[in-house]
Amino acid sequence: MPVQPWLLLGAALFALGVYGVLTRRNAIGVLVAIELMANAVNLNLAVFSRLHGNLHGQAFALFGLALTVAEVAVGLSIVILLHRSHRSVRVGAASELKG
Amino acid sequence: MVAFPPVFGMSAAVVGLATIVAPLAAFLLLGLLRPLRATGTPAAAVAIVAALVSTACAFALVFAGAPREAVADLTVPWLVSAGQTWATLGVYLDATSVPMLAVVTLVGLCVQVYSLGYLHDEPKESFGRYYAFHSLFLVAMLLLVVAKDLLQLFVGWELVGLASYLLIGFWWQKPSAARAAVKAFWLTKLADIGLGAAIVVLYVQTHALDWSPATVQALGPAGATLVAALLFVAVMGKSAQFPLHVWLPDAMEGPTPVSALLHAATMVAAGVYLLVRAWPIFDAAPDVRLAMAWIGAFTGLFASVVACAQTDIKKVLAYSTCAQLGYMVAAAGAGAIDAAYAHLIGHAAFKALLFLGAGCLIHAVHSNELADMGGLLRRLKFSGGAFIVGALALGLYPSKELVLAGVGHAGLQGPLVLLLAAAGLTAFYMTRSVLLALFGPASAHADHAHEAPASMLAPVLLLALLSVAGFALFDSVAPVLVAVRERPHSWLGHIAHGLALAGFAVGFALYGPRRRDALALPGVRAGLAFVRAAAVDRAFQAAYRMGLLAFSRSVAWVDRYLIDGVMNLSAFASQSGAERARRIQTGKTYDYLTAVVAGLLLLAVASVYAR
Amino acid sequence: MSGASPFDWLQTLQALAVPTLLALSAVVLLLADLVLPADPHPANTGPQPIGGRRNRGPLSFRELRSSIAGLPPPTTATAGAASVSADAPHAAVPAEQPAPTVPGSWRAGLAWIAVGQLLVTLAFRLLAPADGLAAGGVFIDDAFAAYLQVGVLAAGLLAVLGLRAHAVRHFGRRQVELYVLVLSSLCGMTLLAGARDLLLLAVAFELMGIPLYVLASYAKTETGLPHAPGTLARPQRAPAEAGLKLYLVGAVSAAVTLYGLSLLFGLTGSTLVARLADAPPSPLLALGVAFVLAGFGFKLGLAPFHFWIPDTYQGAPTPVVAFLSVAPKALGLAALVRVLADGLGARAGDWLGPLLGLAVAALVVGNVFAVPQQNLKRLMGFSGVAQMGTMLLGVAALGASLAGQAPSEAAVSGLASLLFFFAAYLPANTGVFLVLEALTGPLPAADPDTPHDRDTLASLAGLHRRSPGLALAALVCVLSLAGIPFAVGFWAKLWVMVAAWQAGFAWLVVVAAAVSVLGLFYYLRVARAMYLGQATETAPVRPGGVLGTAIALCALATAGMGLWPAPWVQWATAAARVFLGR
Amino acid sequence: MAQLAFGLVAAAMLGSGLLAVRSRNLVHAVLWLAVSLIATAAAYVLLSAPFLAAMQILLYTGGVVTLMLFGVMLTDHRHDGGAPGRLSNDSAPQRPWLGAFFAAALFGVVAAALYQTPLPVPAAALDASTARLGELVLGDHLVAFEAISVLLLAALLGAVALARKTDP
Repeated sequence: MPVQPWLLLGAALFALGVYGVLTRRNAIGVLVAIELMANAVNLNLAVFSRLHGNLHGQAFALFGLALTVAEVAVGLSIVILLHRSHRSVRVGAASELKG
Repeated sequence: MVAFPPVFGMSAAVVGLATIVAPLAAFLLLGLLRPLRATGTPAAAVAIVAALVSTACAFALVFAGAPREAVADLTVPWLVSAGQTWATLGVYLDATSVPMLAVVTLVGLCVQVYSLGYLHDEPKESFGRYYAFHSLFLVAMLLLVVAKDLLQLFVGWELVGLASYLLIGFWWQKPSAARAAVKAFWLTKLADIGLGAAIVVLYVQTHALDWSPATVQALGPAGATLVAALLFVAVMGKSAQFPLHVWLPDAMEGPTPVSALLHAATMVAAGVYLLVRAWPIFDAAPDVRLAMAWIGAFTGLFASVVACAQTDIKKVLAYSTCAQLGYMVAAAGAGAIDAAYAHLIGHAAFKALLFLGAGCLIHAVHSNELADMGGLLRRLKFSGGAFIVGALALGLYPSKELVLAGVGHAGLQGPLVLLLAAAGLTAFYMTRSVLLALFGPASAHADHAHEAPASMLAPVLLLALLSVAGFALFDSVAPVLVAVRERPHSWLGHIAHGLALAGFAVGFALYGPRRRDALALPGVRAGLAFVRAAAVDRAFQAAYRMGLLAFSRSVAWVDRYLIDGVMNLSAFASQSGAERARRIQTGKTYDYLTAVVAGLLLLAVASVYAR
Repeated sequence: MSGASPFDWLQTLQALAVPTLLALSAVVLLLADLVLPADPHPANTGPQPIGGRRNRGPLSFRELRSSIAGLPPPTTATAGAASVSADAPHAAVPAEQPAPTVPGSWRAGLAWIAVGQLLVTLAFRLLAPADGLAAGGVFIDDAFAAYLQVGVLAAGLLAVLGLRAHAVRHFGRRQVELYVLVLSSLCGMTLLAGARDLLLLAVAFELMGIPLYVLASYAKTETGLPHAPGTLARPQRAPAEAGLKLYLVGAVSAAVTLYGLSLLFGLTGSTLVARLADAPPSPLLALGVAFVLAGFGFKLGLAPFHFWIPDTYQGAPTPVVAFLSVAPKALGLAALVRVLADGLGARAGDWLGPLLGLAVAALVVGNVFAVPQQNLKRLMGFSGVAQMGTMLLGVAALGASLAGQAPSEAAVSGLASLLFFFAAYLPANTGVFLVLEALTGPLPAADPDTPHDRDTLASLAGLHRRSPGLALAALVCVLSLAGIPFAVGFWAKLWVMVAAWQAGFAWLVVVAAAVSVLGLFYYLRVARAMYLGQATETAPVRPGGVLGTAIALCALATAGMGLWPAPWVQWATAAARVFLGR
Repeated sequence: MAQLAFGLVAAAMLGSGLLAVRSRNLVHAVLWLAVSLIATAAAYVLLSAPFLAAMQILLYTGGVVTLMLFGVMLTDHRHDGGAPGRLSNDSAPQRPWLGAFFAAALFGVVAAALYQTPLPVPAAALDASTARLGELVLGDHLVAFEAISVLLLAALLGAVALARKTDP
């Protein structure tokens, strides 16, 4: 099976993530969308690994997984901090710094 | 290359370095040690001793008896790129830089000593600050003078601008002084863009930043014209050439010794010095030189006309400085660079004398206005006498003949006529100033006037002696300093003298104390009275009005739209354009994310489809 | 194993010595915090940890929940009592009193350990030869990497020195994390300096970025404010907002970057940057480059990816911003250059256009938006955007040369001018923020419900009367940033512009010079505020020895490099030559 | 067969992904994300990356999704308009057309570039034994592996430092 459909699937997943990032107003909701984007990247890498017949892509995807986990952990702690300081997890609640 | 003979048993370059290091040390001491700065007079003593060392070294170099071709080079690579040195830092002494060193240090020393008396009422702290700025100015000016290439010259040039900004604005509590300082800063800054651009063009074209014939060769005629034009823009700003001269009269808001230092002898001369220094570049750009001749000559006449109608003694001198700088620029434009340099050096001495003398008068009556003076000679014999010496020198100084001869020799009839007219006017307005300030009925202020302290009179005396000596020994001294072999005894000299004498006479006739006696003969009296009543006064008033109305339009335009425009651009920009634009920064993170995605989309489309 | 050279442990370790040292330093610092005895004065320094125990021990879920969420703990008697007792000392502190410090606490000494570690690493970096290749060529330790490593180590040193007083004052028990995070971010940066492998590039990029997310949101607690019984004191709002913005934009950009890297990988099947040169030109390649450019655009703060910058700068702790605003940007640009020049040099014609667009956008947006700013941190943020735009001129020169549109010498001078620009930018930018920290850092925390805006130009007014030294240091830095002739910033700008001019981008130089006039205006506004503004306060400002040293270092470095740029110029040129193999 | 499997997996990934970004209930959104991630794990199996699939389930579904659920629970949404103790509806998508436009445009550009770029059809088999993957990770990518351990340490430390009650 050619790789184009797989890559298109990855692109669609990435686009879904972009949609979520732009439309979600809850910080955790945005995190969910970012996860989708990261997932699309990993899918791409696995596909390319298959394409080239080497495992570098899979290794890359493994690292991508770990990166995402670390990122989410920090992201959630920031969301919790936001919740404590702003009594809210809405992204728009934190908009005092502007101009 | 001929080596410079040793001075004081040391290499000449080391002595040249000492001229800079001494004021630099003084500046650092005063700048960094606040307790020392706050002591006032001891702080001044530090600066003056440094200036004295500097002056001694400079004069030792002048009298070292070096042949004209001698060069002392103590430079180290400064900016190095691609294994090639394109700028150096250090001391470069030759027949061009050494006389200027002497002029700068001597005038600096005189002004510093003079300021001891002039500013003795200042608070101690600001007195110390004043001397720190003075030392900085000296460092900057000397750095400029001994530069081997354009970049170090630019360093000095900018530092000079900074120091002058600080000195003009010394009385920064005074709004007019603060404004004048800002104006001078902006205007010269604007002109400095020319110098910066010239450096860039020069580097891009030749990978070098000096003015050696090889560089000029590499530059080619078109490049030389461009670089020379850009450099000349900077010269116009620094040396107050029309229409960029507007900062100079305003800058008289600073303390009078500052005016003497900056606007008479040294800083404004930096522009002309650049002409002399980078002469090979200008020499290769005849078009630019033609423009220089016209602009210089026009400035000479224009500023002289305006000077005739000033009521403020410092403004008379300021416009007169403009005019004399015009002479120098015109001489350079005509190719008579030696005449320009000779006039630069001579003018430095007697204009400093005039300013310091005027400072004594101002000190005595606490006013700049000619109307508040009058009859001061009776009380201020010494200062008044010095002022008269300076005025005579300004009217008759021999280097002016060199300039006129140079311009005439180049066949520039138009500029020559303008400059000749300016020569007559110079004698006239100096006579006017002298008569109004020193003779005639004593004003109310003049009754309480008393002679300035010795610290002020000593430098005045020194400069007066130098002016007289320079006058008397011109033919033997000038060739030592600059490459002028002999004074041309041409008909031009006689015409210039004749015009100057006419100027003196007219001035004397119009403003003289005993004009009634002198004009006893009925015919002459009636004629002159008619001339005075109907023509001359009116003529000058008309000329002045023309100067102020016709030219002031352009001047005012430059002032209002260029200077104030730059200053007000800020307010405008912050209130309208940028203020509205900043609403984009909403503070909402999702808007920022939208921008990121939009940017990504734009980049992606551009990359894929616009390849 | 695809690496051409056999795996050599010793060689790898040697090449990776600097990042390894930094990682070890981080671990040692953590261990020191664990091993050293408890605070001598914990009782009077703030609230007791919940349940009266030290914070580091394992917590029950209930405690975790109450601790994390700031909610009243479940209504068991002990936990409730603990919570109330935890709040009691807060209420006792009068509102205007600065947050209590911990005198004699060994935690204040943690900074010195970090400083020592950084100095050792820096000394090592300066003394050790830079010519190693790690593990199949994924990392190269060459003059280029060494130059950047020295720069970021210096930045880290300044950051730690700048952070110390702030941390002691505001972050009592949470100090060690700060330094560990700075060290791990530095570890990522030093890796990034020599990474020649897309995978390592991605990991190092995140290793650099993730600690910064945390550092930017490091909020101090609003002590001394009345709050409802049963609730814990709130953290400051501004850092949370700053961190959130940085994080969300950063995480999205990281995903974008990774997507681009995945495409680049997919076209060659190798993670080595150098192998990118084998990829035939294709739309997918161009797309991958666009994604990578966009992702790096976030890190560099290029328009329109820059929106987080002013907000984050304003809200984050000032010493953190001092660090955040230079080193990551420099290394981000270095990594970008690595990908673009090392990997895609032959395809420079493709990425040059988008890059020029980014440069113009950054120059215009940064300069125009900086003009109306009243908050100094925001002003510095926008001006930083403009500075990055200027730096892109160097990359453009490099690209034009690689694409064959400009002489090969333009590549060297473009890259070298870029490296020199970093060196010039680093101390000046850091210095301004540290001066601001000295000025506003010791002030008590503001009301958490109002956005606090102390870092305005007005707060700088009359600084030269309150502290001439600080004002002079700030003046030196600001003049350099403005590019006043003979400050080092001027040389840097001049060189970058000359390089771009030589590469044939005269129009770009003209644009850059034109908008730089605005830069002159807003930077001089800072100087005017300090020297001509009327001070609303007259109390002298004393930054304290450590912060003062950091500020002095910044000012001296800026002034010194301005007076004597030649050694740095030569160093940067040498590094650029090594990078380009010429 | 492969096409059918691909179709199923793709449908599952995209469908659950869409629900994850559209769902009004945040807990549902996180759970739909989990479904999408598990579907991706299935995709990895199809792409002969079994180890990756296992890690996907362990790390993503086990780690990330759990973390997110913790996050939802630890942040109460009373102040965001929801009733006390209940999750708010504030996670409903806003400005959906803007998001849809950008998502569609981005997808369009990527898809267009994809179709203009010739890519070979992959060989039939890929030996993706865990041993070889481990060799690669601990060989060629050892440096990144070590770096990521520092990264995880820093992230953990940072997360705790932020989420922990801030004290002076």
